[in-house]
Amino acid sequence: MIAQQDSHKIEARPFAKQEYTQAELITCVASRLLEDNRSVLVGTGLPMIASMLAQRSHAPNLLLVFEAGGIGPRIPELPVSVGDSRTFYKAVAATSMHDVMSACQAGYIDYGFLGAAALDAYGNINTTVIGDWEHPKVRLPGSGGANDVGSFCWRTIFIMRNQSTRTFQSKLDFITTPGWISGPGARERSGLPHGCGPYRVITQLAVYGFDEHTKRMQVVSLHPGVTLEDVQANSEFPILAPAHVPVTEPPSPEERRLLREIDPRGIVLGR
Amino acid sequence: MIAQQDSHKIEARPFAKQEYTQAELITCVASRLLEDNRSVLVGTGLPMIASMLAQRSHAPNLLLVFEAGGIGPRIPELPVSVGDSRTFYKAVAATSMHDVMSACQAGYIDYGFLGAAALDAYGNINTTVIGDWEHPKVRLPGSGGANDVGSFCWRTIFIMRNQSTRTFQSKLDFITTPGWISGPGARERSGLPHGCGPYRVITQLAVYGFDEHTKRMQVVSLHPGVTLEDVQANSEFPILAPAHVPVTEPPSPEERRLLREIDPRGIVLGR
Amino acid sequence: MERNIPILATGSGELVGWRDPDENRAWIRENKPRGLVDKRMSVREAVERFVPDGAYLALGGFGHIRTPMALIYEIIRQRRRGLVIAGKTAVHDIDLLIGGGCVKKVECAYAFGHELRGLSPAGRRAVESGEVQVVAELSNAAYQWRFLAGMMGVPFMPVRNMAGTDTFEKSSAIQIKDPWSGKPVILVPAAIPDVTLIHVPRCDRYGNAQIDGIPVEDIELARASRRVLLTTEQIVDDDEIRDHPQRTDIPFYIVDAVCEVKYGAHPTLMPYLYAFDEPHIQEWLQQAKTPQGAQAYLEKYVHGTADFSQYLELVGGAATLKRLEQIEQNKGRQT
Amino acid sequence: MERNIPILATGSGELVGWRDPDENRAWIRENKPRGLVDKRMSVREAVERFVPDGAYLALGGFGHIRTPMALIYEIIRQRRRGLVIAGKTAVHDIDLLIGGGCVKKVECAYAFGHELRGLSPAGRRAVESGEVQVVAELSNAAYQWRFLAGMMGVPFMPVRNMAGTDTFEKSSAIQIKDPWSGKPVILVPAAIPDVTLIHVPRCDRYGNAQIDGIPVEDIELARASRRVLLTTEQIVDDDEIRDHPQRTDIPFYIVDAVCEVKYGAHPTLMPYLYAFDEPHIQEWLQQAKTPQGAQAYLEKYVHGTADFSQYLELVGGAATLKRLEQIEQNKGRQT
Repeated sequence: MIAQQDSHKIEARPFAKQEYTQAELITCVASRLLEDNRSVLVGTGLPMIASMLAQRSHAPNLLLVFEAGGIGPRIPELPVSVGDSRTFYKAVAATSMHDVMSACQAGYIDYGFLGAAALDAYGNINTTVIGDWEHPKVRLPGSGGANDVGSFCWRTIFIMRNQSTRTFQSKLDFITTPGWISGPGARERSGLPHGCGPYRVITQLAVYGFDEHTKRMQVVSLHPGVTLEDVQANSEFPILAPAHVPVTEPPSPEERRLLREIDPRGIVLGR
Repeated sequence: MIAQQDSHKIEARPFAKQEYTQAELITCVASRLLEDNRSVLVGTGLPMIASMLAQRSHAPNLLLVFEAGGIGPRIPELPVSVGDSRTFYKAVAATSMHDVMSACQAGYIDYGFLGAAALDAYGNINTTVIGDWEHPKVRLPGSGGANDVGSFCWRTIFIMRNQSTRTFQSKLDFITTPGWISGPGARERSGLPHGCGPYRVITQLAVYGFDEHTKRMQVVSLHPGVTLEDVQANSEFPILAPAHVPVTEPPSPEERRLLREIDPRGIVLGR
Repeated sequence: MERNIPILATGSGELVGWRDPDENRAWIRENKPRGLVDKRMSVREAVERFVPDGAYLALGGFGHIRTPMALIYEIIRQRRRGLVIAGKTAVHDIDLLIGGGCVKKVECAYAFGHELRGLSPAGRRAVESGEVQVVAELSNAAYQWRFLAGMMGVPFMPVRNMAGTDTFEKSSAIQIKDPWSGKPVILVPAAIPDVTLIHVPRCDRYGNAQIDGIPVEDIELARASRRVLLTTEQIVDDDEIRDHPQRTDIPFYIVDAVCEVKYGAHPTLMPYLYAFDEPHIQEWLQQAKTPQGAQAYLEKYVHGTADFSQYLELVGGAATLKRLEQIEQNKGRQT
Repeated sequence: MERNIPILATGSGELVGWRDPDENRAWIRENKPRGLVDKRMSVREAVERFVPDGAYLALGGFGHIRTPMALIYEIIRQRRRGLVIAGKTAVHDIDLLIGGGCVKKVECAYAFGHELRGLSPAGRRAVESGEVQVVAELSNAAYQWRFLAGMMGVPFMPVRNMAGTDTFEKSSAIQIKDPWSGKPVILVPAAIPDVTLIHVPRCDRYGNAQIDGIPVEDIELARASRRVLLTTEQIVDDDEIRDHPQRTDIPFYIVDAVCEVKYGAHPTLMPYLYAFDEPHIQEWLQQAKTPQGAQAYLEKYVHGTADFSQYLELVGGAATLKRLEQIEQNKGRQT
C-alpha cells in the first residue's frame, strides 16, 4: 500500500482566521494537479479525497487505480484501505496486484501519491526506519507500494502535512523510495525507468517542485500567510525559490462543498 | 498445442486376423501407462482417448490438463482442439496458458504426450522442418507446446503410428523438442529441469523405453505378430532389446467397449 | 556472488517485436487512452487506422477457437502487405493471411498446421517457396512468456524449456548461468506486437472486455501490445461490465478500437455461442491446396464481399449460424 | 552480444524462501496431490500437520482485507515459534503473530503498520527491542513478483523498481546489465513459502477455491507455496465450482487443507460478506500498546478460547456478526 504513515495523525487545525483547514488546502492543491484523462495510483487518506475531488470538478475522466487490484471504481464512500471493497465497487476491473503493478511498470500510470516520515531535497523518502536499520530507534512499515509508485509512475506527488526540520532532512536514515536520488540523470543511471520522477511536494506551508537543472526542491507557491523564512526554518536542507513566489490558491467554496460531500463525517479531513 | 501431425492420417487398419485395430492397441497401451492420481497434459487425438480410457478404467482420479487453460474437465465428447470448449466443460478451472505452463514448469504435471514427424534413438523429435531450416523441403507446424511438454513433464510418452526408417531417424533434420538429447546427464547439462524426460514410445509395431545407462531406445514389448527384425527393419538407428521380450497385451473386450463409448463415431480410432 | 554472469549460448533467430522498455513506456504515455473514450468504429476503419503494412501482428484466441476472423478478412480485403506474424498457435488465421498475400515473416511457435485437421496447404507452400520467411522458432509457452515480459514492461523473462534443441538455436533467446542456482537458464526477450486482434463475447464502448471460457494467452498478449483491436459479439453498457468487475479480462486503457461483429469468429468456434463451421473450414483447406483455389476462395468470400455481414450471407446466413449455435449450445455446456 | 553479463550491484539482505527450482520440482512431484482428495479438516489439525516451528509463512488477502484470522489465532494458540514471515502488506496478521511470540524474522515489504489506523505497537516494539529481526527489505510489487517467479518455477524475475535505494541495498536482489537494452535491470529471486494461509468465500472439499472481488496476489502466492491451507466461509459441492470454472482462482492440486470457518476473517473485512469489526481492531491496537495489554488480549481471545467459534461468541456472537454483515452488504455492493 502507499505509505501514508502521517495521515492517521489527523487534526482539524484551521488556519488563523481562515475558513478552510490545512487538510482542505492540501487536498485541493493535490486535486488540481491531476489532469483529466490521466491515471492515478491512489492511496488512502488525502490522496483518495484529492482524486475524488478532481473527478467531481475538473477531471471527470481521471482513472483511479489501486495497487491491490481495483481499477476505475465508482467509489461509494471513502475506503480505509487500498484493498477494501470500496476500491473495486462498480469498477471496470477487479484484478490483481500483478496486473496493476505491471501496468505501472509498463508506463500506464501518470500520477502516484506518496507520504513519508522524512524526505530530502531530491524527493527521496524514508518510510522504513528511524535510526540504524539493524537496530532501529523507530521501525516504520517499510516500502509497501511506495517504492513502486516512486519507481514507476510518471509524476509522483508527495503529501507531507508535518513539514519541519525533522521531516525535511539533509540526509535520510534510509532511502526507501527513489526521488531524483542525487540529481539529474541519477534515476536513469541507477536503472529506473526513464523520464519519470518527483513532481510536487505539498506540505502545510507550501507547494514545491524540483529545479530542472539540479533536481533539488524549490518553492512553487507559498500557502496564504506563509513566508519563505517559514519554509526554510522548517527544513534541514536549503530550499530554492524563484524571484517571485505566488501564493497558493485557497480552496474555493465549491471545492469545500465537494470535500464535505466526499468526506461528510470528516474522517480524513477533520472538521 | 501438442504436435500430433500424424494423427489426422487416420486409417482403420485391422491387424491380420485380429479383432482390434492398430489405433485401439496403441491407445490401450498408452492408457495403461497413466497411473491414477497423477496428471497428464493432453493433446488431441489418441492421447485424448487414452487419457479418457484411463479415467474410465484403472485411473478414475487422473487429472487432465490442457495447455490452453482447461483443467480437470468432464469431457462430454472428443475435443478436436486442445482449446475447444469441451476441454473446459465442467472443469475445475478454466484458466490460461500462463497458468498451465507455469504448473508444468513448476513440476505439477506427470505425463505428457507427443507425436512427431521424426524421432531419434534418444527420443528427440522433429516437428519443425524436413530438409534445411532456411530452405525447407517440407515445413511442419513447429514446436507448439511440444517443446514445453518435452521440457517440463516428468514422463513423456510418444505416439508414432507410422514407425519406419523415415520416421525413426539416425539424425534429425531439426531437434524441435528435447528427448534425452545425447545421453545420460545431457538434459541436466543443457539446463532443462532435472529428473524428467522420455518414458515410452508406442508405435504400430512395439512399445519402447530407454536404456538406463545409455538413454537409447530399447524394446519394452512387441505387438502381437511383430518380430525384433520387423522393429529393426523399420528404424534407421539400432534399437536395443533385452534377452526376453514380452508381447504387448492386446486390448481387452472391456477396453474395446470403453473405446467405442469414448469415440462412438470412430472419429479418431477409425472403424 | 560472482562479478559476471556468463552467457552460455545465444539463439540465432531474428529478434522480433522487442522494444526498449523505456522507449515503449514513452510511447504508451503518449498514445494510450487513460480516459473513457468511445472507441466504437467499423472493422474497416479499425484496420485502416491501426494496421499498417509491415506491422508485427498477433491474433488472439487459440487455433480455431475465438479467432478474430472479421478483422483478418478485412486485412486481406484492404490488401495489407509485409506483415510479420506472431505464430503463437496460428492456424486458420495465419493461413488465410498468407493466402491473401499479406505476410512476409513469421516467428513460429505453431503455424502452418491445423491440429487434427492436418497441415496448412497455403502456409506450407508459401514457406517452402520462400514467399514467406520463418525468421525464428520458439515454443508456445516461450511465446506466451515473451508477451508476459511485454505486459510487465521488463526486457526479458526467464524460462526453463527449449534448452538443448534447435528450437532454442533458432530462437532469439539467450542462455545464461543463473546466479542463484548456478544452473543454465534461458532468457526470452519481451515481445510487443504492434497490433493485436482479439474477438470477445462482450465489451463496452470503451473496450472493457470479458471473455467466456479460457482466455488462453489473451490477457498477457493484449497488455503487451501497442494497439489492440477488439471485435465483439455484443457491445454492452458499461454498467453491465461494472456489475461483475472481476470478469473483466481486458481493461479499456489497453484497447484502441471496439467493433461490434456478431459471429465475428466464424468459421471458428466461439465458446458457449457457436461451433466450428466444419464444412466451411474444409472448403478452405480443400481450395487452399492450389494457389488458384486459394485465390478463388478469397475472391469469393473476402474480396467479393464488402464486409463481414455480406460474407455471413454467403456462408449460409441465418440458417447456417443458427445451426452452429445449436451445435455449441445444445451440448449441455454451461455459461 | 557480449560473452558476460556484468553484475552491477548485489543486495545485502538475507535470501528468504528461495529454493533451487529442481529441488522444488522434485518436492512437488512427491508431495502435492494430483488426484481429488477430500482435504477437509479442522483448523487445529491443519496447523498441527502443516505449520512447523520455523516455517516461512505467508498470509493471503491484503492488510485488513480477507485475512486468514482463524488460522492465525490457531497458530498462536498452538504456540508456534520461530516463524519467518513474508511481510507482504502484513498488517493485523503479523501484528498478532508477533504479539503471540511466534515470529523470529520478517522480510519486509510492508509490516508494522495498519495503513490509516497507524503503526503497529506490538510489531514495532518487537523489532525495536530485537526480539524480531527484519532480515530484508523490498517493495510490494517486488514481493509479488518473487511469488510469480515461484509460481512459474523459475529462479528469478526481472523488475525495474527499487534501483538507487536502500530498499534494494537491503534486499536479496541483484542488479545486472540487461543484455538487450544494455541498461541496468534488477533480478529478484523466486520466493517459495513453506506455508501460505488463505481465506476464501467458497471452495469445494478438494480445495478448488473462488475469491470474490480482488484476489490481490493470492493467485501467484498460492501457486508459489509448498503448503496452502484454506479457510472458507463455505464448502460447496464441486458441481457448483464446475458450473463456473473460470471463477476458480486456486485449483485443488495447490491446496493441502480445507477448513470451513464461517466469519474466518473476523475482525478483518470479507468483501461482499462482512465489514471490519472496527471496535475489535481498535481493542487490539489499544491493548497492544503495552506487552501486558497484548498478552491480556491474547489470553482472553486466543488462549482462553478452544477454537474460533468460542472466539466468535466472545466478540459478540451472532449480533455482532449480523451487524458487520449489514454494514458490508447494505452499502449497495454487488456480488
